Formats: sequence, structure tokens, C-alpha cells
Amino acid sequence: MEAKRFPYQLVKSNTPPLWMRPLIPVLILLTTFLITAGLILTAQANPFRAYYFFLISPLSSQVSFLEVLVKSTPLMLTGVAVTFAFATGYYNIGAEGQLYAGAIAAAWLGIVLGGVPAAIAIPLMIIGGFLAGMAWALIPALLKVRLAVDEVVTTLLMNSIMAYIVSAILNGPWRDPTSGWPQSPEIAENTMFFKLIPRSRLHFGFIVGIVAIAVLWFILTQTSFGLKMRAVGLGKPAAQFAGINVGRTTLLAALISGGIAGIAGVSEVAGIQYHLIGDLSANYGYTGVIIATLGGLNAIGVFVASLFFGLIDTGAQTVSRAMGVPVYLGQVTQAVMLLVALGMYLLQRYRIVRRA
Amino acid sequence: MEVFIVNLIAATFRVSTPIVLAAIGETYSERAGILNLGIEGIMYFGAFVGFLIADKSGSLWVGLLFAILAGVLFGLLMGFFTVTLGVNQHVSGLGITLLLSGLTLFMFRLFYGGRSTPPSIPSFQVIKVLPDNPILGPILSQYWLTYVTFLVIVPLAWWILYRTNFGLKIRSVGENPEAVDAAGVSVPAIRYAALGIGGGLMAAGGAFLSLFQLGAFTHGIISGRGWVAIAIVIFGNWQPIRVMLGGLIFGGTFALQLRLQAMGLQLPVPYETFLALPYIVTIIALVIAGRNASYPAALLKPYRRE
Amino acid sequence: PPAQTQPPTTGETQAPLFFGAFATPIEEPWDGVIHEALQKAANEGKIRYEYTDDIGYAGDMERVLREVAEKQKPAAIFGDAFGNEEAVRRVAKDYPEIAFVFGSGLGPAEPNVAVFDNWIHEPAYLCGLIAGGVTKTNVIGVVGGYPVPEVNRIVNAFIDGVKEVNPDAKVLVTFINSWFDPAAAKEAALAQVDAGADVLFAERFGVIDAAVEKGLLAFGNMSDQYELGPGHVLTGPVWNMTPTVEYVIKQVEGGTFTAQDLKDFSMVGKGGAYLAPFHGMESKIPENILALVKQRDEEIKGGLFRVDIKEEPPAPTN
Amino acid sequence: MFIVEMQSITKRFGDLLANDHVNFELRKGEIHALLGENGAGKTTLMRVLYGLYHPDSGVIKVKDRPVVIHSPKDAIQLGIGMVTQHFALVPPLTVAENVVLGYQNSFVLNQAQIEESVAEAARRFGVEINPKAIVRHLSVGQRQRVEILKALYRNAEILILDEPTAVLIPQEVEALFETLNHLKQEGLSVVFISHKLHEVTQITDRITVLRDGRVVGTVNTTEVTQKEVAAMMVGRETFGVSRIDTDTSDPKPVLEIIDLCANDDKNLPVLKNISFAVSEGEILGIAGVGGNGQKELAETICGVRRPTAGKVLVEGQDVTGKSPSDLTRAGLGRIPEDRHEGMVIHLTVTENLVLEHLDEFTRNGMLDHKAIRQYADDLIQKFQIKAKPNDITRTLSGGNMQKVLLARVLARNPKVIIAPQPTRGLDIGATDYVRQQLLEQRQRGAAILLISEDLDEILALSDRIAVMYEGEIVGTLPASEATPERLGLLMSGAVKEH
Ligand SMILES: Nc1ncnc2c1ncn2[C@@H]1O[C@H](COP(=O)(O)OP(=O)(O)OP(=O)(O)O)[C@@H](O)[C@H]1O
Ligand SMILES: Nc1ncnc2c1ncn2[C@@H]1O[C@H](COP(=O)(O)OP(=O)(O)OP(=O)(O)O)[C@@H](O)[C@H]1O
Ligand SMILES: [Mg+2]
Ligand SMILES: [Mg+2]
Repeated sequence: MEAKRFPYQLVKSNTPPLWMRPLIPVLILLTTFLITAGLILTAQANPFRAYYFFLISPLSSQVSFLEVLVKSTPLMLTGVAVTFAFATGYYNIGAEGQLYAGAIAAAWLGIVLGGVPAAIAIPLMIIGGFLAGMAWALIPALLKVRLAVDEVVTTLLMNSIMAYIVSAILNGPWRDPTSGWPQSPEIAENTMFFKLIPRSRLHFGFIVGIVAIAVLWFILTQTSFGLKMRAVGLGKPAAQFAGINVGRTTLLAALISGGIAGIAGVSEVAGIQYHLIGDLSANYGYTGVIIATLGGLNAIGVFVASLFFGLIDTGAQTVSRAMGVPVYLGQVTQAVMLLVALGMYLLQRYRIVRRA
Repeated sequence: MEVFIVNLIAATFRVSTPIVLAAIGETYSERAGILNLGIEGIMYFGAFVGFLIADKSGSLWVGLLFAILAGVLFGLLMGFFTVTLGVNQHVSGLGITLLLSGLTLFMFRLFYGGRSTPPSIPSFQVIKVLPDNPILGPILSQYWLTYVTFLVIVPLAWWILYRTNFGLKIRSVGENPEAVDAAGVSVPAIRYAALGIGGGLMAAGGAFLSLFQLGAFTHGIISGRGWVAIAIVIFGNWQPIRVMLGGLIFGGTFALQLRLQAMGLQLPVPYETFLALPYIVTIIALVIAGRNASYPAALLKPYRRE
Repeated sequence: PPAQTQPPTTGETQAPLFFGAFATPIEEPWDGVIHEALQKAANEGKIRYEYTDDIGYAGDMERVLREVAEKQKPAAIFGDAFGNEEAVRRVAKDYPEIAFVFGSGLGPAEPNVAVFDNWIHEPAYLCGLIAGGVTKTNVIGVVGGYPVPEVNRIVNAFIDGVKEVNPDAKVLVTFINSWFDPAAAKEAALAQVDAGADVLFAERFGVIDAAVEKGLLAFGNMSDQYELGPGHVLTGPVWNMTPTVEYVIKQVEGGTFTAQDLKDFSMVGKGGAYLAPFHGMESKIPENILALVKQRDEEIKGGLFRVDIKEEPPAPTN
Repeated sequence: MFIVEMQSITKRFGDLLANDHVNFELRKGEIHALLGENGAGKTTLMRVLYGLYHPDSGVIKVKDRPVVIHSPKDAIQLGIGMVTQHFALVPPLTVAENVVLGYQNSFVLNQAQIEESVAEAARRFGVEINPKAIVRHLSVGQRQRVEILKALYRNAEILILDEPTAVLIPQEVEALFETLNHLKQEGLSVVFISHKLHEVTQITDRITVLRDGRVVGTVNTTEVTQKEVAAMMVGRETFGVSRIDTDTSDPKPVLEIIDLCANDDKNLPVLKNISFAVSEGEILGIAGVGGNGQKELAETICGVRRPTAGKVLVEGQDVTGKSPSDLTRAGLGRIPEDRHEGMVIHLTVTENLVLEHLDEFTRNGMLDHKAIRQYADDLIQKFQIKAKPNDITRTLSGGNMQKVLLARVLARNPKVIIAPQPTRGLDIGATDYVRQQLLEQRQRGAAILLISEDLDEILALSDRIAVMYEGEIVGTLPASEATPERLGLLMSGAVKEH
């Protein structure tokens, strides 16, 4: 006997209906708003005004809009880095550590390359950061490919090890000689990334980020290496059977991933900080995992997601200042949005139909 | 020297307690096939909720209870994403850590905002079992939760996993959820249960810091202890007793490092070497175990029937 | 729950707007001291005050300062520049009409960057005297965050104080290499206690808990921390930013603000640093020591006694 | 009378109507076959009965009482047990733990007691198994026994077996049938899903045939011929495919295997000095009961398993230990044993078609999308694949997936074709198609290595037949001399013929 049931049900469908696609981001925003509005109210603020400051006001002036781009730059790079790995089925959670590896290299090169023309020094720094990130990614990647040691765990552990390496360097040989603060000496002027727009902080790293997005798109969709990556990511045994060198593809993707994360470190050192510091990254590596996932492991998605996270990061401080809401609202909102989005993207794979 | 070692052992148990609690919690989750990267956030939130409720209610016990309930709740939320929705486990876990660390600080600011000395309350006191014994005296001078952790929670975890039907279901669901489903046992129910227990233990680990060790809540109170717990679960090969040993090794190195510093000993290597040691050792352990590392086979894999 | 910023009250709209830009959460003691002094001035109606905290070191300081300078146009911005030195100085250059008053390890910068620092080495020295006098084991423990100059000079002054009254005493120094990990700090202190220490200096949170648990005496740091361990906290060096804030208010109102080192306003002479009240704990300190402390305190105020400023990492003592 | 009645069951997956008003009745104490081509809806219907799927409409009655089965738990309580094709066992646990999993209500797990009770149940139902054994170490046949015991232990009165014989060796099939007949005497009712008509006619009492999600009819087994049943399944008269003898007077060996050795996943020797040769225009059939190294033989030749010794030659050229892509280039056409492991099912049909030959569609590292599309369109048409080029492969039926694989391999006119279990799990229509294709390739001059556990298939297609037993070739016969009896003796390891 059929029990009484809800007359509509969710049915899995392979292609989401077209009308639903633009609706999804709107739904995500609305749900996030509803959930966080409660928190904003407990902080005795008006949620609508808070969201105005959150999402609109950063876009309302050129200065703050450029700041959104500045904030998106490292996220774009780590997002691309993580996507390379995840698309190949290699779960690199280590972008954070790889970013710092790149940053160490950039700081070192930035110090020693004083006097070398920028046109040479800056490419060298980018290459150096790429190689350093790659080198740090090499250990877990080799362990994975050669010994089948799970990369989720090793990359996560490598992040902690890198944090201690940075701490040891900054509290040891590189402690700033003038301030005594745990930060490296400043990099030479000629190795600093130039500004794209005068009187703003938008620097060359943003271009590097855009290039990374373009490279990701190109490799994933236009090259046979990209198809190999996706094949390995979606079905290892089958890819292997079809003659794809799974180990090499995985290794290469993992190394590219680490290298690009390393460039994110270069961009922060040479574009923003001009020093190596222990707090160089506001968890950009971990946020990269989130951005890659929300971006659906494709270039356009990663681009949009990183801009959006840059916006929220920027907006959070504005809300806090303008309305006296604790600055941590930004973090909470990002998290809620992530979790809501995870749920919604899943919904996208279903259709609502009336029961027969 | 003897005194040094005795004190070191005492400190080792003290330092390991929150990590072992959290690691056992993570063991339950991972045994059921869910990698809970929300651990760091759940510990943080547990530390705060425990403190807040203890402060407002005036009872440490009520505080601890609420911390555990909060942990269970967010363990279950992790379940909602990874079990019910079947979403990527890393991302869900990182999301929960992001959410809870933000939420903790948000609430901390609302309740205790802007004070330059951290709010504090009288904490649970140390219980001395053999105060006069020169060796066991210092070692058996611990908080009650430390005794409970090592004498009850760890052995109980072993017993539950290997000697009860519930444990059989947890292990099975982490190995082959299809089998559990076909046997008429609800896969989500078991996974939710394991995540709930796990979350409760993680939060208890956090609350140990705020209600036992410090009687206070501050920023940075967890400082990565959750990630250490993750490493230790792997190091311990998902077996409670070995996980506990991993926790003790970590606690031991940490305590030793502080003691060598306190003795004014100039170490030939940066002190960070000691702190990084547990992670390095875990990676080496993974390499040695290699292909044979007995990952729960269904770890990270969502299960859905249709 | 308390709102974060002081709502402007009628009649006080002319009061200048001061802004706090803090890299750490205001719960961190260093920025907490600055925040409290500004809040106090605001409560007294001398200024209007808004702030943002936990800006961090990942490059956001510059944006926050620029946005604030553009939109809020405050009369002065207070904050700490440690770890964000360049950002602060870069922005300041673009807004010469705003007074930038920042905690800094470097000097002032024309035309509008004034610097200050916590110069509490003098009361720290006094604490050293007391510690040297109350220790029975002749072992004293100090737990600090990082060995940066601001911390080193407090610790070194404390050690010098100990040495004056008790040259044989041994001072153990441990850095936990974190600004915020009270559990580690407590464990470090317990390790020192196990190594014989019976008096503890708590540069960081967590250490006083160890003293309470072990029934020992301890010194707080930065603010009056008696409530963290009643009956155990003797006193401690206190940093008071109010003299600095009041001075800057006067200058801003008088239009005389200049780039300068405001160091003096954070020292004992101008009331920027002092020994925390004893809360009745004098009884635990020997008479002669108490007298010596009073004497040295007067001498310091009168400029007759100089506490050395040593900024290199403290060496472990015998 | 009827222990189970399923009335007008409808189940949709998206647009697909997997069960369309299906009526199915199971009598107490009968063995009832559920027959139908791939995708006919057999598994779906039984998953509905076992509570794994919820029907969109329809009524289920068990012992004349209408019931709603939400989950396997409900099904088990109603006395229904199901053994799926992919076993639902937990490999690191013991047999006893697997059997009691979810069925013990006590909180404490008493190992000794459960082992005893499982041993007792095994004796009672005549299922031979050691309760203490770790499932990981058991053979496929033994695992299936654990599954059956699991159902019986739960007091199942209705046992569903989904393609139980697909993975069994003939002896194991015999043993299974004995067990089933025994259980039937005890009053057990069995639903038996299979593609193999001779098994169905041997063991069952009644047959229900499904086609495209609908019931074609239910008949008494004794009243129909295999041919009639087959016609019901496919809606047409079937014709078997078989080899026509050709002149093989001057054989030119194309594939040569010389003293090949390899280890299995546990690093134990599984291939022991295998040697044979396959000539141009010849099909060499490798017969043998499953698990005697056939799988590993195919894997080793196909470059996915490393040989420990020996040589593989293609037209005299040594290709031992070469990578899969080198092998493909050397003219080796490789059909994977497991379709799902041979194709990336989340990629499109087009992408899977070119995956093996990416280099040819790459210019300076970039994909030549136009050429790829052209190639895919051609193959889809030529091999009558019922799919669009951009369909995700996962959405294809098993038969169409196999066609994609065949297209990928055969389009290259390979000199050698390795075909392990090429028709496993396929329905009659698809099976015919695949066999036809292999014979055409033979006609073209390819050397074909056909590995199959289906003796009928081996006998129908092979020019010569080699038998594998415990990692060795124990005999090779020309087709003209091969009889099922001689092959059976070799397969059982009783004799060797060289
Ligand atoms: N979970 C599912 N989601 C979507 N479609 C499904 C699912 N399971 C089965 N189908 C589809 O339903 C139809 C019936 O499938 P079913 O597995 O019942 O066939 P079958 O008769 O058991 O075939 P086979 O002989 O290959 O085992 C097929 O077209 C199949 O593609
Ligand atoms: N989740 C699914 N979505 C779409 N189609 C599915 C799904 N699961 C199964 N199918 C299809 O259902 C059909 C029957 O499923 P089944 O699992 O019985 O596969 P099969 O082809 O018979 O292979 P095997 O006999 O090895 O199981 C297959 O064509 C398969 O592609
Ligand atoms: Mg089926
Ligand atoms: Mg099938």
C-alpha cells in the first residue's frame, strides 16, 4: 500500500534545466542572506544595510573595486592551482604550504637580485617561486605516485611543516635587522611588482592571475594533456588502460598545481608585502580549495568565485567599520555561502517532477 | 634526571589530553568513512561554548555538557553535507572549520568584546591520586578528564569498535557501505552516529583547554591542535590504542621542547624542528606503511543508493 | 551585548574623529591597551572613536587605512604598525592632513607619522626587584611570545631587576613563538616550575593559570591582571596609552600635530607606564624589598635612576 | 499461494521508464527466472522488491499482505534476501562478522558465539564455509556462499539472486544449483536472474521475461524451448553466430607469447611460463574456469600488469613490458575485461573514442577538435552506437558501452586483438553483434586472442583452444578435436595435454 507522499519529488537528471542555472547563484545568495541575517541582528545591526556594505559598496568606487581585484589575485592563483590538481583527481590540500615555498623563494630572489633590471628580475622571481612551489609539492606527489600514500593527508601535514620552516627562518637568519620583528629584510625595489593603476595597489600579480586562469582554460579544454588530466581525474584505471601514463599525468598536474600556488606566494611578496612574513597568506591556500570546488573545476568558475571571495573579504571589513558588526561576520558569511552553495550545486543535478 | 622524567611524563599526559580526545573523535568519523576536517573549528567552538555556558550558568559541568552537545550538533551538520548531500568531504570539513572559527570569534566579540584581559572563571582542579609517592605523585596529578580520556574513552573506543555490534557497523560502513545497506542497516544512521560521537569528543578536547587547563577563552586557544589530531589518527592507523600512543608521542615532544628551553639549553636546531617532528614522523609512518596503510576503504566516498 | 563603536551623541559632533586600525584582535594585550585608552577618551567625550581590528598582516592594512582616510576622514588614526610598517607609511604620505599615530619599531616620518611604543621596561625592572626578593628557590621563570625588541627589553629589564637584589637567582626564559596560545604558555610555565621556578613573569596569557594551579606568585604584564589570579598576581608592569592619546588630542585640536616620537608619554615620567596596584599583595613582599621598590620608583620618576634598554634576545642566566 | 505479488510496478529514472506496470508473482517453493536483455529492468524490479529503490507506483504484497518496503531492513523483516552481482561484503571482516552484520541486536559482539551460530547455520543450510575466514581471502564462489548464508541466516524465505552464475566456474555453478535445489525442498522461494538460457531451463520452474521494462510473459519452464524463450526476450528469432572454417595451411604467427610469468596483486605467481602463438586470421580461445590467471594474462599482454619474466612479441617485435600506448602503436588492439574500467564513464562518448589515440588528434599539444568530432561521428555510425557524440558515457547501456569499446579498438584494424570476456553480461542481441565483429576481424586477417569462461562461446568462435589451469596452459586443441568433455577434463586440472 502506497503511503501518502509529497506529490512532488526530486529526480536526478544528467543535464540541469537551463532556466535553473542563472537561478542557482541567486538562490545561494538569498539563502546565505537569510541565515546570516540572524547573526547580524544579534549584533544589533540592520541586515539590509550590512549587505549593502558587504556586496555593493566595495563596487561603488574605483578605489575599493580595485581593492577587490587586489584581494582576488592570490585567490585566483590558488584557485587555479587547486583546480589543476583536483581535475586530475589529486586532492592537493597543500596550496597553503606551496604558496609559502614560493614566497620564500621570492623573498630570497628579491633580496639577491637587487640591481638586476626588473625585466629580468621579475620573471626570474616568478620562475623561482614556481619551482619552489613545485619542489614543495614534489614530495607528496612522489609519495602518491610511487608509494600510493594518500595525498590529502600528506599535503595537509606539509602545510604545517612549512609553517614551522617559515617560523624558523623568520625567527632565525631572516629576522628583520632593523625592527627585530619576525619578517625578512625588504626585497629590492626593482623586484617589486609594478602597479597597474597609479595610486592603487593593483599590481602585476593580477595580470599573472588572469594569465593563470587563461592557461587553465586552455590546458583543460584545448590540449591533449588537459583531456588526459580529466580522464585520470574521472577514471584512473580506464585512463591507464587507454594508454595514458597515470603516474606521470598525476605527477605533472600536482607539480603544476604546486608551482602556481608558489606563484601566488611570489605575487604576495612582490606585489603586496615586499617581505616574507609568517602571516603572508590569510589562508589563501585553503580558500583555493573552496574556490576550485565552487568554481566547478573550470576556469571561468574559478575566476568568478575568486572575484566573489575577494568582494566578500573586502566587504567584511567595510561592514564591520560602518556598522560595528564584528569583522568575523565576513568569515562566517563565506563559510555559510560555501556550505549553502555545496548544497545547491547538488540540487542542480535534480529536477522537480510531479509524482505519477 | 628522575624528577625531570617524572615531570615530563606528567606533562605529556596533560598536553596530549585534548589532542587524544579530538583524535579519538576523528577516529570514529574516519572509521565510518568520513574525513572530518571540521575538527579544528569544532574544537574551537567547543572551547568557546564550554566557557560561555560555564561562565553564564556558573557550572563547569553544564559548560562541558553544552560544549559536547555543540560538538555533536556540528558533527551532525558535517553528516548532513557528506552523508545526506554526499558533498566533497574536504570542502565540507574546511567549510565547517571556517564557519565555526568565524562564529566563535563573532560570538566571543559579542559576549566579551573589547576587553584586554581575557574573561576567566575558576577551572576544574587537578586531582592528586597518590600525592606522596615521589614518582606516581606528579604523574597522577591530572585533571579528571585526563584520567577519563586515557582510562575510559580510549579503551572504550577500542571496545566499541572491535567488540560491539555498533562498532562492527561503524567499521563496515567505512569499508563498504553497500554491504551495510544491503544488510538492512541504515548507512546514514551509522555515519551520523559516528560523526556525532566524533564531534562531541572533538568539542570536549577544545573544552579541556578552556575549562580545565586555562579557565579562560582566548583567540588562538586551539592553535592547530585539530590538524595535529588528524595526523595522529593516520599515524595510529585508525586504531584507538595506537592513536593514543601517537598523541602521547606528540605531547611528549612538545613538553620536552618546552622543558629543554626552560632549562636554558641551547638547541643545535631551531625549536621549530621539535614542533614539526610529529608531522614528519607521520609522513614517514605513512611511507613505511605505504600501500598497506589500512585506510578505511570507503573513506572520502559518499554513499547514495540512487 | 555591547555595540562596538561609540554612537556620536548630540553636542559632541565637533569632537574630532579618531580611528583605531589594529592588526590583531583588540583582545590581544598590546592593541588592547591602545584601544582602551581611545575608548576612554571617547567615553569622556573628548573624541569620537571608531575602529577595525584583526586586520592581520596579509596586506589588508593598507586598504583599510586608505578606505578610512578617503571615507571617514578622521583627524587621527591610531594603531600598531609592527608587521605593517610600509603600508602605514605609504598611506600616511598620501594623506598629510591626517595624524597617523602608530606603535612602531622605527622612527617618526615627516610630515604626519608619529610613533610610540610600550616602554614599560622601567616597571618591569621594579617587578624584577620584587621577584628577586620573593623567590625562595632562586629560580624565576619568564614566558614570552616572540623574542622581538618590544618583548626583549621588558624581559631584560626584569632580569636586571632580579640581579640587583639577588645576583645568584637564575631566570629561565621561554618563548612560545606565538602571540596567542595560552595553553602552550601555561605548559611552558609549568615546565619552568618543574625546573624549580617559584615566581613567574607572564608576558603572555596562560602563565598566571600555572601560578594559580601551583600556588605560586606571578607578575602580569601590560595591564592590571590581578583578576586573572587573585591572591597570586603580585603586580606587573602596566602600559597606559592615555597620556599619549590626550597629548595627540591636544595637538590635533590645536593644529600643531607633527611627526614625532611619542616615546616619553609611554614612560613612567609622564604616567605612561607604572607598576600595577598590589591589591593587598604587599604583605607577601619583604619590607626591605618593598622599600627598595618605592625608592627606585621615585628615582626613576626623578630621572635619578636609569633602567638600561636592551633589545637583544635575553640570554639564559647561569 | 503467491508468496510475493508485485502489481503494476512502475519505476522511472529521469525520462527512462525502467519498469512499466510490471506484474510479477512468485510462488512459494519455486525457483522463478527473471529473464531479459540488458537494461530490460530485471535488476530494477528486484531492487524495488528489496527496498533499494522506491517504485513510483504499484503495489507489493508479501504473503497476501500489502506492504511498503522502504529499505532493505523492511525487506529483511519480510523474509526477503538478495544477493547482488557485486557482492555486498566487507572484505577485512570475517565471514561470521559479515553474516551477522546488522542482524545482531545485542550491543556486545561475542566473537566466539557468533562464529558458532554462523557455523551452525552453515551446517543447517548445507553451505560449506569457515566462519573465521577473512572475506578478503575468499574466492568468488566462496564469497557468494557467504552472501547466500547471510540471507538464510536472516531467515529469508525469499531469495533473490542477480546473475549469480556470471562470476562462477562450472563446478561452482553445479554446487550452487545443488544448494538451491536443496533449499527449494526446504520451502525457499528463489528469484533467479540470468542471461544464460541453459541454466534457466535447467534449474527454474517458471520464467518471467521482461523487455524494455515491460513483462512479455510468464511461462512454465517445462513447456517452452530455449529458442522460444529467446524469441520472447528479443522479440525476434535469434540466430547464433559461428565461425566458418577457413584455410589455415600457412599460419604466420603474429602474436607470440614466450615463457610469460607474472604475479598477482598479492605478489604471488599467477602466470607460470605461459607460451603460445596466434596466427594471422586465427582465433585462439583460452578456456578455463575463472580465476586461473586469465584476467592476469590479458592484463599482462595489454601492458597494465608487469611481467616478471618472458616475452611478448607482435610480428616478431619484442613488446614485453611496453606501455599501453606503445602496444597500441605496435598494432595491439585491447578490449578491456571490465567495460567500466576500460572507459572513463564520466567523459563523453567522443572523448572515450579518441582516448587511446590522442597523439593522432593532437597538433603541437593541442586537440584537433574538428578531426575528433569527424572521427567520432564516423564510428558512431559505423558501429551503430545508440548515442550522441557528446553523451556522457555513463548514460549508455552496457551493450552500447561495449560497442564504443569495440569501435575504439577495431577502427584501427589492429593486427592483434585481445578480447577477454567480450560478451560477459551482454544480452543475446549484443552478444551476437560482438561475436560477429570478432569473426569479421578474423576474416580481415587479425590474430585474435579470445578469453572466455563461456565454453559455448569458445567452441563457436575459436580455431584452436588452449585451456588454462592454475596459471599454466594445460593443453591446446584444434577446434575440430575439442569437445566440451575433453575441455572440461583439462579445465578441472585432472589431465594435461600438450
Ligand atoms: N540508478 C539508475 N539510474 C538511472 N538509470 C538506471 C539506474 N539503474 C538502472 N537504470 C536504467 O534502467 C534500465 C533498467 O536497468 P536494469 O539494471 O534494471 O536492467 P537489467 O535488466 O538488470 O539489465 P542487465 O541485464 O544489464 O543487468 C536501464 O536502461 C538502465 O540504464
Ligand atoms: N547510475 C546510473 N545511471 C545511469 N545508468 C546506470 C546507472 N547505474 C546503472 N546504469 C545502467 O544500467 C544498466 C544495467 O546496470 P547494471 O549495473 O546491471 O550494468 P550491466 O551493464 O549489466 O553490467 P554488469 O552486468 O556488470 O552489472 C547498464 O547499462 C548501466 O549503464
Ligand atoms: Mg541487472
Ligand atoms: Mg547486469
